[in-house]
Amino acid sequence: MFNHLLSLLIWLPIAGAVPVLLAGSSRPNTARWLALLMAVLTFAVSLFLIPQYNADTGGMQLAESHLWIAALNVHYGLAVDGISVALILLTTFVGILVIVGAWEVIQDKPHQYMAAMLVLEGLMIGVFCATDALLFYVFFEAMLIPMFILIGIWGGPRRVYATLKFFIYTFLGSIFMLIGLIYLYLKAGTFDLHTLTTLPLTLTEQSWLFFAFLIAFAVKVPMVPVHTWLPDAHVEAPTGGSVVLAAVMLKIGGYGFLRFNLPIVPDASSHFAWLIILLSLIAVVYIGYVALVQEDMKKLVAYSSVAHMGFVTLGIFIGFMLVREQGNSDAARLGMQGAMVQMISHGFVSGAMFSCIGVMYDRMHTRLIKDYGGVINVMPWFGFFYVLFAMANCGLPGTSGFVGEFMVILASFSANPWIALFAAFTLIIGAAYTLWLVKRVLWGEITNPHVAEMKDINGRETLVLGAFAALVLIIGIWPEPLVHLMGSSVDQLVQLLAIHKV
Amino acid sequence: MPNLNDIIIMRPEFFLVAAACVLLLADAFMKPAERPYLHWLSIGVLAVTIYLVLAFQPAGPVTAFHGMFILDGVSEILKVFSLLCTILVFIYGRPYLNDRKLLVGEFYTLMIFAVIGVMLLVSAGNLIMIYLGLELLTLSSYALVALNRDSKLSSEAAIKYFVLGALSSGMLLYGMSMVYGATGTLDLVQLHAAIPQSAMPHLLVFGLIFMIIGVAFKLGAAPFHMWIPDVYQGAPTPVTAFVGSASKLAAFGMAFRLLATGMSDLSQHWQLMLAALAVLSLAIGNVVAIVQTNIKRLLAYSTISHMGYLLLGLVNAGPEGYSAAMFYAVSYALMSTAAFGVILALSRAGFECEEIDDFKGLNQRAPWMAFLMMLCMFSLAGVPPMFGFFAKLLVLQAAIHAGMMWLAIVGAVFAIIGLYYYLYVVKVMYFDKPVAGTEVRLQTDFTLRVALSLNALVLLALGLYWGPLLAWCNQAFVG
Amino acid sequence: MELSTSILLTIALAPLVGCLLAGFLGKQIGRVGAHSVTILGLLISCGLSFYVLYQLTLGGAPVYNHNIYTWFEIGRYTATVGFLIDRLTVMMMVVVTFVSLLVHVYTIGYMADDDGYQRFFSYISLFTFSMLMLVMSNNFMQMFFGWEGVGLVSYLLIGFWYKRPTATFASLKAFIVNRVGDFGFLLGIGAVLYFLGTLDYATAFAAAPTLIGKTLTVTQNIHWDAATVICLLLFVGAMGKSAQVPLHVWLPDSMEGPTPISALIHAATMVTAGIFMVARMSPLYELSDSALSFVLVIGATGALFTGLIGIVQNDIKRVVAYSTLSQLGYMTVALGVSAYTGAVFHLMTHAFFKALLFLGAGSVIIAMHHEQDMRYMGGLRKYMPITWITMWIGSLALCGVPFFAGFYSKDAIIDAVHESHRWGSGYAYFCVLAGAFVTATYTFRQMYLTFHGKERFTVVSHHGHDHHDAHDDHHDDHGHHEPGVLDHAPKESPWVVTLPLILLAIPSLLIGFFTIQPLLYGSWFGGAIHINEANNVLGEVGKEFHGAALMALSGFAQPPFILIAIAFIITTYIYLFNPAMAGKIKNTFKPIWIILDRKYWIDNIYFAVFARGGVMLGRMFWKGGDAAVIDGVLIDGSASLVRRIASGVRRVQSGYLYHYAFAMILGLILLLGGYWLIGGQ
Amino acid sequence: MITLSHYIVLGAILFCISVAGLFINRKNVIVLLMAIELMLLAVNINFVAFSRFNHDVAGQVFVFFILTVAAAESAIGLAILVLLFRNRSTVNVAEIDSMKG
Repeated sequence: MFNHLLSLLIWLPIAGAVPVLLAGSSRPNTARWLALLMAVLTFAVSLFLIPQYNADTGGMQLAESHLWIAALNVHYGLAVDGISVALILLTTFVGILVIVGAWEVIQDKPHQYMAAMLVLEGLMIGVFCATDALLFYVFFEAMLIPMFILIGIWGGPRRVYATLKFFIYTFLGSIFMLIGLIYLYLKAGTFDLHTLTTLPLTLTEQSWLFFAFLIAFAVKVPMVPVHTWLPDAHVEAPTGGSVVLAAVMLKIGGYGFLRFNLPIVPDASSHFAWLIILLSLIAVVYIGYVALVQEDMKKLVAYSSVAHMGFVTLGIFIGFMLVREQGNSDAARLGMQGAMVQMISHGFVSGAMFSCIGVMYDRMHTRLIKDYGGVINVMPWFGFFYVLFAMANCGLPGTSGFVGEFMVILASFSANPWIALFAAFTLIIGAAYTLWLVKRVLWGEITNPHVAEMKDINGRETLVLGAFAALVLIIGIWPEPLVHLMGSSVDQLVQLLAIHKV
Repeated sequence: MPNLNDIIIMRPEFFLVAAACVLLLADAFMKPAERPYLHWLSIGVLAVTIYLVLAFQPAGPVTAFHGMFILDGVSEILKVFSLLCTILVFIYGRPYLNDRKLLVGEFYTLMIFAVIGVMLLVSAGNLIMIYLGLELLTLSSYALVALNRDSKLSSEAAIKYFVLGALSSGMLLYGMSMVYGATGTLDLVQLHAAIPQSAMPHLLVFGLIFMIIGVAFKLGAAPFHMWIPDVYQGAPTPVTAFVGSASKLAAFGMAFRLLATGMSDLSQHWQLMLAALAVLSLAIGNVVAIVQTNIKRLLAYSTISHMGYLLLGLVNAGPEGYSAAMFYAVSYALMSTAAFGVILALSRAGFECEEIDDFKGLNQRAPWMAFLMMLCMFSLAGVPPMFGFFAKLLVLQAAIHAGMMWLAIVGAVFAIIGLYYYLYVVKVMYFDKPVAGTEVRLQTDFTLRVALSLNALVLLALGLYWGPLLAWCNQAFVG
Repeated sequence: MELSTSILLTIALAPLVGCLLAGFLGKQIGRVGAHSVTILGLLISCGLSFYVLYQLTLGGAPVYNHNIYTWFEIGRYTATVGFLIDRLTVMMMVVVTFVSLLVHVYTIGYMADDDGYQRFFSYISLFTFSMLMLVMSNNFMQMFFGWEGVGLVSYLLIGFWYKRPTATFASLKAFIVNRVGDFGFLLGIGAVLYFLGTLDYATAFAAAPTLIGKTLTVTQNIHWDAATVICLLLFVGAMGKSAQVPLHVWLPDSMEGPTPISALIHAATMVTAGIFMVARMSPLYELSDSALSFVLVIGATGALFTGLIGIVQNDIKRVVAYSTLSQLGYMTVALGVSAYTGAVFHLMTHAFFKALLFLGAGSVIIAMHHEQDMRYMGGLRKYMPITWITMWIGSLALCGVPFFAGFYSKDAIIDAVHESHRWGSGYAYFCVLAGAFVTATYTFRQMYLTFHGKERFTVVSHHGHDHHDAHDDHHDDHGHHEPGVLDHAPKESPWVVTLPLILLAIPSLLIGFFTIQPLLYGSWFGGAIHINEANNVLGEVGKEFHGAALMALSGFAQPPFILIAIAFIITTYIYLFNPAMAGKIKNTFKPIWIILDRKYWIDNIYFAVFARGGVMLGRMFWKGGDAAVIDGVLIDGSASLVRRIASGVRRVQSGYLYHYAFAMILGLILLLGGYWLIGGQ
Repeated sequence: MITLSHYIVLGAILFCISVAGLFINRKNVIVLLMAIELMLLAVNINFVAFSRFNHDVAGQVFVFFILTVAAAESAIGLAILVLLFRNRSTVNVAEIDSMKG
């Protein structure tokens, strides 16, 4: 089992989707339980990664490689390093919660919903495992299909616009990456990522490839100015969709930067690092202001996701300044680690925020802030979780939201105080939009009679929110295990930063 | 002097001709009640032909009748898949034709003669053979398009197809005459040898251009695509399926024979021309498809764009490119057959199911059919892990390898635009509420369902494991 | 002998346990259960704090500095969680736990009839935990944790009565303004890590001398002195937390919270975190005169001008709030002249008497049924003698009347400023002196308005029990029964309220007298606070110090006391003998009065610029940037463009045979033409 | 003396006429059929001429094939034409536009 652990992780949920689908709309509960079973199984299997993966040595482990397409020398190559392991665990964990979260919320064709979720989960795990560029691309693109369905069928009123926008936007990004990959293949004769890492490229080639990759991942992250699909997708997506989207899918963008831009085109990346840093800072400040004035809770959280993901890209790319200009690789590691922790933490925090909004939406069927107010009066326990996650969202120490931002800001100060200055602005603006939201939704007298009828969260919802809360706090209070898990892999990435290809 | 060996080499063709004649006679003497046998009979005949093709495939290329007829990997693959598509068309088409009282013997015989045309065309070794094969295919197609005698559209489609087809074959012939004049031979291999020391290079290119037009017309590449939408829409859907699959394979074979076998030395000329045609086809096909409301028409425009991609492979003008293009042709044939299959499965007496709106809320009514159609759409759109994606991958790679990065980028950009209308179909099926009054009563034909499911699932299966097919295609072009 | 880790952990965690129990099991354990567990937790950590104090001072235990666990470790950068327990820390621990304990007890009475009883206890215990983490930490990261933790609790407690719009607004404001400070603080930590390469205090302070000569490159040709940058950035944090001008605006509004909170968080402990932080960082601050001058000026400004506002306030709590601002100014001034011990000393005394004043005010407010406007009070002394006396003690301590605690700390500061030659000390000296007068003025005014003169309220003794039903929402209705009308006569508060008052009155009276010698002029703090000899103004002051008693006696001749006396005479005359005069003065100095009443319009400006401006900016970005440009033009724009092209191109497909044929001919011409152009030659 | 070029030019002229006939004619489908025949004729002339001047008989063989196919072609063409007329009782090219766009 252990020498095919990754394949198992990928294909278990995908294969599991078949019986779920076969359960059909006639036996919804069978479908639900089957789906839950599959998700839990997958999570259980993914837990084996922790003992199996040796965090001290780092590097790509648990590798599998079979010739897939002999004619093109394409391999079905899988392997994980610390970062992938962390992200996979995040995926499988969130996978369970979204299934539980959708339990009786999704009444229309639950079997298809659950199946789509499972397929999506498998594909996302695949993205995090693939060591062959083409395989990566296949998973990367295939993900869109179930997500497209999820948003389109179970989404809100403008779901069609949103989901088409989502699909085409992302496809647009990745198609150019495909061309870049083909170019690399023709040069290297293989899609194997490690070989591509060692492939010598001129700066011109690197720059073209850099932008080809950049478009693909910038859309996914998303970075300003290609972020506008996210608010729409989030607003229209069903709760589970939003959770997966925010918790895992966005991470794939950041992950792509690590796997493609950094190792394959390091010089171009360092050459254009300023651009990414600039965009990240714009994301923090500009998007912060945009989030401030949102009238739709989901949109607000979506925008805040963009702002938070800004820290991921920032943390990754300040590394170049630190390593190449100051030779301060430790600070680079700090920043990179911060970015990674931020990815994981944002997975939990945004996932939790969307779950909270989902909880309210299921009761009120509106996401407009103005329809709420005084929710705490009727839903004290919910209020507790909501405030907790809100605090995590504005990076309060003791919650996971703090760790990543803290590291990135410290590292970026070493890179350049001005960067840190703008990055740290999130402390203010983030608190402003998050707590203003809390103020308008939780506090105050009940003005809307429907709010008065809201019931406090039930056991299922408590389970979901509680699970999120636990992780948010654990990572916030003791990040070291997570940091250690990813540590050696991050070190190796940082060493890559210093390598010049030209 | 032709000897028995020549006939043995052409075993499948001869068998099929004979079988066609038998069917013709049988049809004449059959009572209407016995018609079903005709169906199974013709399917059986085609199946046997496939067997013959595969079973007696020589190791290397061989020729018969003094190079008139070439038997090699290319012809083998194209024959197998065109025969396969024809079988599928028979299966998909029967209920449809039954409902419309069109299930007559002519359908089968004409189809089979058309296939014979395809088979001759793809292994033609001589301009005459190309012409004859082409005409055998097209003349039967004209008749097939007009099969539905009482339909305005069908006859209009037929006349358009006929006139334009005649025009294009006229141009082809004109080009052939030029080439003949410039080289003094009709045999493709000798032609290839004669081109370098031709006294009249300009005349040669002149002829080349006319021949390219003939090819482009058959492929349906812009600006020689005008017949495609009307014929696709007007023809009875099974015929459309055939025109959209088998005859595209034939068109590729023809292009390969003429351009690669015959005139590869002029590639520096025809590469650019094909590139231009490719760009036009991509643009027109993808853009105009966006505003279509009739799914057959939409698929017609998508065909045009796909032919653009196929040309991306051809412009490479090397074995890699040819095999990419053939891979693309095969994948496209399978995809469109499946897509039309779904349309056929949903249509019934008095209901063509060819408006996109007819698919509204299909997921509620026939989830499985909706799923199959979704597979087709994503495959056509070229979204991994579907078959269509890898076909695109190969042609893009071929274009880039030929140093035409710009062409690949154009292809990519139009792939994005094209994505929209495929997604639109999925959206209609999955996200829209069904329209009252258009309940879908599925065709209950068992074979149809099985075949269709297999056909659509193959798109996924081949997407996950397409190595062997690619190897087969590559191997056809080595040496 | 060594301090034991387990004891320290218990001190820190006991309140947390109480908090969790009261918070999560509030329903189950009920009100009594809630306050019992929390108070028990506080008793434990308070007692143990005193024990640690004993160990460090008399037990001769060495300074404790150990890590509990590693938070993260990346290359040479590590962040840990650990404790640094020296005398500075332990003093803070004692003050925090002691005051907090008393506030817990007091709360039993004050919140007696509030729905959020358990929640409230859970919060204040959580606060105590965070505050302890802040003071006990041995590294910047953990301090930031406590720093923001107390901010969070303050946010929750200011908005405790979440139904009140004013309260929720005040809490939001407090948090965001604090975040502005934390913004600087975090950057300061970044600077520390950048220049000193560590987050650990001991290591950082040891490496501090290496900062000399280092600069931060701001732009190509601007370089800032490293130490100054670090200190200023850190001090921005202090400005936020300790409500220094111009980040002071949140503190007065924080009075929306229940009074015990005002006493505990917004007077005694949290707001002094900034002072503590600067004192803790003294080794760094000593490296930068310019930073200290900045601190000095900021503090002095706050000391005087916020005090002035206090004079015109009518809300009994707001008066105390502004006096807190002014006192924080004093402490900051002390820091500015490197009199860190003076600052900390004043911090301690202030913690006692200010908590006393707040709790007293709270007791008055209970008696007045949550009427806070002094204009409807007066003559309360005969109703509530204990409150009256204890509050007088507190007031005199606040004014700095000799022998009272406040006198020693405040006079020490004033003398220190007098001694100092740092840039800005002249201005500061003026401010602190004038401040003494101002302090006395608003304090006496408050006392007179509240306890003396004739009663300005009427007692309507019918419907005696309505207010009990009204209690549930009495917090958000100042207007339900019109001001100055009480259901029944005010009466002294229960013992749970008065006991803390008494327990606080004692130190307010005595602590200064007994501790000034060791704390200020002895070297009690030892290595905890580092002062360059050149800056040691307190040392200079200490030369004239010959015992607390003498200092007090000589204090009667000092300018501060004279000012206090003048203020006393004036206020006594006005508010006891000629009440009408107050109005007259107000009218004669109308413009000044308006300026003060409007608080220099700072709040309005902030609100207009940052709140409104921010929202406007956001709308602009959203509608203009995202909606209009990116989506409108780029995304949907290009989509509709394609669509338009498509509907144009499809017309070419006219349906006419001859057009189709013509298209083919065009294609032919295109190919031929292309050949002649490109391939022809 | 008649040279090859004369034949080519003649063929070209015939070809152009037929092509013109195809897309200038707005009236009758029959005319289209004639034009097509004309085009084939042009091709035939080319083939015969070339085969004569290349001293190669294959071209003339091709001509025979073309002639036969042309016969079949026009047969089918006329059949379709009849069908068309039966369905829409007109053979006017300008009215055959029910499918467009």
